[in-house]
Amino acid sequence: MTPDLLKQGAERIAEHAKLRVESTESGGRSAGYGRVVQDRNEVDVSHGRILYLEDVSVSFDGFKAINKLSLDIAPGELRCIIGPNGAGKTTMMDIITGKTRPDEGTVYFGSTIDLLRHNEPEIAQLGIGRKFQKPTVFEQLTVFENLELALKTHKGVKASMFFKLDSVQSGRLAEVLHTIHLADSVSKPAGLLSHGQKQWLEIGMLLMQDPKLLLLDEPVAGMTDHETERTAELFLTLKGKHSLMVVEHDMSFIRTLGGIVTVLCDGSVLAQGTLDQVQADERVIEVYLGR
Amino acid sequence: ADTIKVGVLHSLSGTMAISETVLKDTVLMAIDEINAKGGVLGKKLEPVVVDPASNWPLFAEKTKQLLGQDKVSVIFGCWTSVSRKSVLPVVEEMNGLLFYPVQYEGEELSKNVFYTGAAPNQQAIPAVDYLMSKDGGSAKRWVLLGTDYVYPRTTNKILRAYLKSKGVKDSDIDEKYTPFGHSDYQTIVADIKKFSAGGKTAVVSTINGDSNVPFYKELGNAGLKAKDVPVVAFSVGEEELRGVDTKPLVGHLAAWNYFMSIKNPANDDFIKKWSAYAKAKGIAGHKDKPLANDPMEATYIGINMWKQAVEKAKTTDVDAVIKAMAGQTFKAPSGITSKMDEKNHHLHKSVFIGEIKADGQFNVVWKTPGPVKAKPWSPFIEGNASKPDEPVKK
Amino acid sequence: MTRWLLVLCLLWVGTAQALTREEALGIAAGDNDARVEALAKAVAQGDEKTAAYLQALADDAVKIVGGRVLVLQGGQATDPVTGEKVDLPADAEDVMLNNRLRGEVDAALAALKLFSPEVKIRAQAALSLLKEPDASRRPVLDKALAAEQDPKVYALIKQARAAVLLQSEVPNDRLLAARELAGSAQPEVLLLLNQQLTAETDPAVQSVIKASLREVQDGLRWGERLGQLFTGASLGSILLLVALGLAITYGLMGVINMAHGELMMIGAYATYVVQVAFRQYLPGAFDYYLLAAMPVAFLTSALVGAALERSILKHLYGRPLETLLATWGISLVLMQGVRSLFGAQNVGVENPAWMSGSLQLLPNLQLPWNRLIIIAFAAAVLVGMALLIGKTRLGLFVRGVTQNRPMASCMGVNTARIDTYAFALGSGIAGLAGCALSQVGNVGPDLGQSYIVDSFMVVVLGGVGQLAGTVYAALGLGLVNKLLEGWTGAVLAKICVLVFIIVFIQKRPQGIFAMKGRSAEA
Amino acid sequence: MSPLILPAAPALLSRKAWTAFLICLLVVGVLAPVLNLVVPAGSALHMSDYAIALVGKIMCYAICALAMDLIWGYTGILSLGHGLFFALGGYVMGMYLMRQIGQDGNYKSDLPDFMVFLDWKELPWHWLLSDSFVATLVLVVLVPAVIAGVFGFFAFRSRIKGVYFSIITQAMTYAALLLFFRNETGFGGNNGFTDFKRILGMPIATPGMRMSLFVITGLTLLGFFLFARWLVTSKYGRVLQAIRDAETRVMFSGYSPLPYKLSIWVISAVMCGVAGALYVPQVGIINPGEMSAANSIEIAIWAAVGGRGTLIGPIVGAFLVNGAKSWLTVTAPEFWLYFLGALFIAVTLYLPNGVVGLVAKLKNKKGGAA
Amino acid sequence: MLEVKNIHQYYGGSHILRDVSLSAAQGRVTVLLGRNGVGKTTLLKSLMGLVPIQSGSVTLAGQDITKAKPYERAAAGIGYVPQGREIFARLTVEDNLRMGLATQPGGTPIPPELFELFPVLKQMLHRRGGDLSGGQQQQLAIARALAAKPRLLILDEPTEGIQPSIIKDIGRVIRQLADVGLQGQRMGVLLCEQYYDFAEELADQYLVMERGEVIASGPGSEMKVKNIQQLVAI
Ligand SMILES: Nc1ncnc2c1ncn2[C@@H]1O[C@H](COP(=O)(O)OP(=O)(O)OP(=O)(O)O)[C@@H](O)[C@H]1O
Ligand SMILES: Nc1ncnc2c1ncn2[C@@H]1O[C@H](COP(=O)(O)OP(=O)(O)OP(=O)(O)O)[C@@H](O)[C@H]1O
Ligand SMILES: NC(N)=O
Ligand SMILES: [Mg+2]
Ligand SMILES: [Mg+2]
Repeated sequence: MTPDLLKQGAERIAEHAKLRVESTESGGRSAGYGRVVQDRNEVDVSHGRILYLEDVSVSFDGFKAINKLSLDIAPGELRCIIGPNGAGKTTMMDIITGKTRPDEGTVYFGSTIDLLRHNEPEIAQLGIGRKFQKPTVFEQLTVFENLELALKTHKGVKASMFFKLDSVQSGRLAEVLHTIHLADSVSKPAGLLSHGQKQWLEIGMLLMQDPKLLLLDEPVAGMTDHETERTAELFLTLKGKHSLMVVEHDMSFIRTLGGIVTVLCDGSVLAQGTLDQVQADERVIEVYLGR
Repeated sequence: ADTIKVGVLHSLSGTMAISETVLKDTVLMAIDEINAKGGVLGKKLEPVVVDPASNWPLFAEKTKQLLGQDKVSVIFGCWTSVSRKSVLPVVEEMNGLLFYPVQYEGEELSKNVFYTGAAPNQQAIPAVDYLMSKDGGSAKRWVLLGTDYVYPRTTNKILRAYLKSKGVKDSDIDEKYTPFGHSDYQTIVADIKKFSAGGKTAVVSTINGDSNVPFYKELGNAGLKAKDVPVVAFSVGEEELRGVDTKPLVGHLAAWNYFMSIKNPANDDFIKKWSAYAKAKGIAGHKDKPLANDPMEATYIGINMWKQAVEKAKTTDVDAVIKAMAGQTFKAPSGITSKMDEKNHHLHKSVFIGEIKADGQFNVVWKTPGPVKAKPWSPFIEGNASKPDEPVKK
Repeated sequence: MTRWLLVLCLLWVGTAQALTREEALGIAAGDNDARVEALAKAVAQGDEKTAAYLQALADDAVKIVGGRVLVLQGGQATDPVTGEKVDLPADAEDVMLNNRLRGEVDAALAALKLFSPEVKIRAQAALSLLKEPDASRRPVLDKALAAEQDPKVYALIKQARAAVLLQSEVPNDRLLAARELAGSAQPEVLLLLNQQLTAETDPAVQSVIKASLREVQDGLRWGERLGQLFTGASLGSILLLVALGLAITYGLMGVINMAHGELMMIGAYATYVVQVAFRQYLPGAFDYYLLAAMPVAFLTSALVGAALERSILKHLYGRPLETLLATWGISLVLMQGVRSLFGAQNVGVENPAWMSGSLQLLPNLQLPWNRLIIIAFAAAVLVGMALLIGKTRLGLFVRGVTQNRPMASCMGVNTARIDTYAFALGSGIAGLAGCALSQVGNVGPDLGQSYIVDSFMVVVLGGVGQLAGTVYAALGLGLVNKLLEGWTGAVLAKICVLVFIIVFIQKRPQGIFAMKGRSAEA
Repeated sequence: MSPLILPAAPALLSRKAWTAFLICLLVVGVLAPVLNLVVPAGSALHMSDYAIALVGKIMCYAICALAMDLIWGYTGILSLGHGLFFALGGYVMGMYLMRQIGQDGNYKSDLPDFMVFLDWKELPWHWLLSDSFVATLVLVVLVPAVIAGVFGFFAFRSRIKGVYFSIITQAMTYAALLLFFRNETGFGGNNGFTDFKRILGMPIATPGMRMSLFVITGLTLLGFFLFARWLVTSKYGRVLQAIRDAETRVMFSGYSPLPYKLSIWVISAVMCGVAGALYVPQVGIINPGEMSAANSIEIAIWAAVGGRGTLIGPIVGAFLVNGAKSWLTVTAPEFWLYFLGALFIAVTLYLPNGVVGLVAKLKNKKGGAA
Repeated sequence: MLEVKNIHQYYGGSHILRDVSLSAAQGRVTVLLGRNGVGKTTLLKSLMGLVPIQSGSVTLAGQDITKAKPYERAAAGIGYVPQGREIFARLTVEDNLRMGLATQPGGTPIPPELFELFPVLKQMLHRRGGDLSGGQQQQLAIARALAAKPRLLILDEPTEGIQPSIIKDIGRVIRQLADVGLQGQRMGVLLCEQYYDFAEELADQYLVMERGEVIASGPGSEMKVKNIQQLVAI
């Protein structure tokens, strides 16, 4: 991370702190569990960053899984993250989505939302969607119901009780079903899908959720090369409207996606640049690509 | 019909089965005996046994069934007060007849119930009197220890009032309760020891059957000897001691209206019959070591008196039998001629104090000069003085 | 032997007079007051025959028939006065002592034992006399004091004498006695001082008594505190024992084992059966029945557990909630089965002699042997189980199989067999717990029901699958429960403990030893 | 893109189910009263008072089982403390009924007997509203709701799950049991409340009143059934199932599980409370025994026997288990536990989806063969 | 070595494997290809005995194991790396590896070669399996299967989630296991793989599945020629 980036970051944080104190009723105290901060539709990206991590560290029983990690992502960017097994990629996503609390550091969504002050559902509602490394879907529900639940809409109790799918929404649902090739399995319980199908379903759920930022942890693991290509196409169409952060070990997939590649190692950024640049980096070859 | 149906309403499963099962067998034995002698009014008695499973609402339901469907002429049943309270409205509404064989807290009198167990003045108060006497150890301080439910609470309330009337100060009374099924009496016994340093102490235990074994085992282990701190219990009889090594407990006391060890022809006969019956029916436990206890005796008296009353009334009609019950007498195994009070539906009973012997039986060390009339409405409870000593019409 | 010693020391007393028939009868029958008086008279000039007779009374070995008392010894009746052997008539009745008389007889015997050549017996005698002061024994005590060589016993006799003097007519005697008693560490002295305090009229004596009371109480404080800790540890050890088996069947295997309590009950009944068998066939070795009962209890419960696993539970792995339903059914059946076999009432299990009584550490700190042994036993079972599960291959397989049955099978583990072993082990440990419980509580069909809730609370509070957590939870709950009980009474203490569990789980939603990190979710 | 037929939103009840529902309604509302009150006692068709009382009681249990199914079957949260809510509803109603006794108690006092006996001179504060029937109705809902709400809020906020939750619910009801046992708590101790005389000023032990209570209970059960059906067919119901299957995923989909769990938990508790309130006047007693751990476990067992995750299942389960219990405790008083135990074992082994699951399976087979 | 003849398998009502036959020889790498959901995992699971087959037979080195339990197959010398890793999450890495030794006599040490292959496992020996990262878990799953030195190694998408350098190592190891084996005993390898280039490079023999059927098979050298990649891609 370059010094000027660091400086920029520091300034931004100071600004946020000020803004936040003014903008929330509680004066910036924890919003607690349950209620979502109002500005959910207005992620402030005026500073050119939709996601911003600085000096984040976390350790498990003394093992530093993330070590002073700093990273940011621009709105509409498709960022690829690679790095050796155990580099901390999944852990980083855990931190962004509120699953793991970092020991130190700052994590911002846009320039106003401090993600560390929110819990998982709030973060999801703010517009961050995530696909897990191990596909997680609602096994007892049908494919259709899985998608319906993910649909972007009010997610309160009352809203759910009286929810009715409108025609726009069903159109969207049908569209996604096609995109993920599960139109034949609408009424199949998701638990009966094969591994690859579950991967697709989870991606479909993300699409339904229509997040501003998508975190995708090894989305093409277990997919055929052909499907991998289709996934890449899909991501490329999403790029621009959405920001994406993709973790993968499949280099050809990364190549198809293009964009900047960040290499994580031992919990911090080892290298960053185009795929060709990082592939040429001796250190990256040493710890990750192999000879 | 050519039989007279008799309902037996004792828990055969659940927590109370420990105590109640044997009462069911007692009723069945008595029925066998009566039938062998030709039955009642020329008809055989036919027992209808149900299992209310230690579940209080189920007691009410089964009562409805016994009275409504099976049309039994009389019910022998219940042990805990709450089960009786549950059954009471039903027998009253359906004008049934219930014989209740267990010592209880009083404060109740129903036209449809005959109480063949002791009221507090037939058990608790004489016991305390004895402990205050020189032979009982001249106790000055009192630990009232019980399981946390209505019978102990009520009994202790009465006792507290009684002790106060005898000049015992509140600071010399320690009331302690343990939850149902409590099984760790270390702290309690240690506290009793400590309390007893303040003056000659006696313990009055209304601990519910189940907790008694752990209590007595702890007492034995802690070396709390009867001659130092005697414990008198109202719910510990021969059956409860079956589960305990009584050697360290020799000298602790119980107050009842019957002990198995009482020597008299009626009792010898009763025990002989019971032993034979238990052996013949293979009643688990009793076939190897037959034991009799106070509620069994009360059950036995109850069914025999009912039989006499039916014969006197020449019908099983409830109202007629109730009338005929007044003043019934029966030569009870306890050695006296037990009489059903003319009015208050309770038996006149002798009170015995027994000390535990090494063999698990009781050595009677004191008894009332004669039968004591029950006072279901304890005079030690405010407002009871004006209560009529008979069931009031509702 | 003791009798022989008694005779010796009585000879030493010298002024003995023979027991007469009237005296013997007077002690044995009649009005209690008269019997006490007769006893006092007989002891005042007792000879060896008096002592032997009193001993027989204390042992409940005296019969009365037709105005004549007989001592029954090993089936043979003898006349205590003449010593001649007689046939016991059939209508002979037991001579009964009530508490009061038993106290008197014991005290009388103690007075006679003050002159035993054995230091220990003398010390004991002095102690029992301390508890039952009686003015009539002052001369005996004086005499014993004059003759006593052992300083410890001397001090005790002096205190016993002081206890007598405490009731003296002379205020100065009382004052000195009260002072003397301040040095005692016996809790019984408190009773004496308190009694005298209420009766005392002399203000000077009163203040000395109060001071002595305080001193004695201070001396006893430590014993009280330790006693409280001990009760907590003891309850903890019982909770641990009842939870350990469940820590396997539920904690590791995931079977919500509602029949756990019944497996304990089976262990307890197995103990009972062994006890009965010993009484019947090996009465000489009765004291060792428990040693035989332990393996029997373990095996019986383990076999029942294995049978249940083979027939029912093996079909339910991966469906934990169904195991709740099935084991509930099993528990109903087992309970009723025991009712049918042994009857609904409790059965009696006796402590062997070595588990009765207690270890006297301080005058007011007695640790009952059965509880001490159970603590040690719980520790032993714990260590054994920890080694088995943590260090052996079988333990590894058990842990592996219970986590991922199909994969363990793919690794080459015969999962069905391991499951059976594991369930049998858990059940067997439940049986051991039942064996231990039989020494402190009821043995009846409901035995299990009263522990099932507690055992689940312990396992869950500790953290499911965490043996160390189970240990902490058991000891913690035991101590908390007992500390609270001293303060709030048993009922509120229990309520508080339950509320404490609820609150504690809020802080640690996965128990004390929560597994952290990703592996917890897997 | 080819047009895709999306599954239609599930109907509240299918046509067939509506028919069945209406039949049940008729049975409860018309047939039973006629058979009990109009058909003479001697007739073979006569429905005895005992049967009415029994079915009335079991319908209360069925409401509990239904409530248990919502929280356990659909949301995956096993409560071992539902007996408490049942008892709370029962106690609220019991307090009202105690007050209705008026001066007809043993001590002829204004106060309930047990208070006179404890030397209490006036009603304790928590009895203040017990004179009003309307307040009682409100409290029957409110008391379980508030207790469940507070307990659930903290537990769910701390993300207590699985057995940890089950165990603390058990601790909760056990603690309440001990508390209610105490005379000082002011609820009649172990004896609880009994010997009721009147409700709304009318005598309680008349055939008419019994029948009214029966009909009200039946209607409540059917009403709750429809309500539950509406809940589980809505998206709300699917979120609950999603929480059961993968709570993390639910959170990452933007749903906060807390209000969902809390709402269904409270709804379930209230249903139990209402069941308790209907139960007490019918069986004539409420005491702390209802809060024992075993009672709560039994509720779960009814649901499991009938079939979790279906709504008809728990109702069938409650009828089956309790019917069997009532029947066997009379016909085989010494052996009924063997039968009941065997029933539970057999259901788990052979009917993993409960009795209703079996019916569905048989139907499938038939359908498959045809 | 492994002979599979005409097996059929159903999940509930749906026919998943239709008349599948294949053979895997000692010293050879047999690669199984096919799109998502065609039944590859199901096939491997039924070879392992994890799902029952309706009909057909499975023999290992002449021994009929059609009805054998999974642990009997493991004892007969099959090692299995399942899809989705399936490590023992709450056992330490060391205990996971020792589970892999279940078929060996007690006291058999963990082969040190495993740590040369996957150095990270040595580092994390006392960490719980479930705490490892996805790729680390995959490495553990492979090491665990190798611990008992099986005769036949079945791998279900072993490269999933593994970093490129280690994929290369795994490729080398698989080759070596087939060619030389551990301690001289050459292994048969049945590899199911989506990563086509990896599969092609290793294949001595290949099979392609489609809707539960084997639609193509042949020696690995022909894969390019027959444009198998296209076949999988449709
Ligand atoms: N709860 C935990 N306890 C101990 N170590 C942990 C824990 N969670 C993660 N780790 C360690 O932190 C490191 C980072 O893990 P992470 O899953 O983030 O890696 P990754 O970059 O996603 O790897 P992969 O590419 O294999 O998925 C790993 O070494 C892992 O073992
Ligand atoms: N337990 C099950 N019950 C019913 N159907 C199942 C089950 N498991 C898998 N299936 C179905 O069987 C088919 C084959 O699944 P399988 O997992 O074998 O596919 P696969 O070829 O391994 O796919 P992938 O490459 O995605 O791993 C899929 O259509 C899947 O939906
Ligand atoms: N009546 C009794 N002992 O509960
Ligand atoms: Mg990862
Ligand atoms: Mg697969």
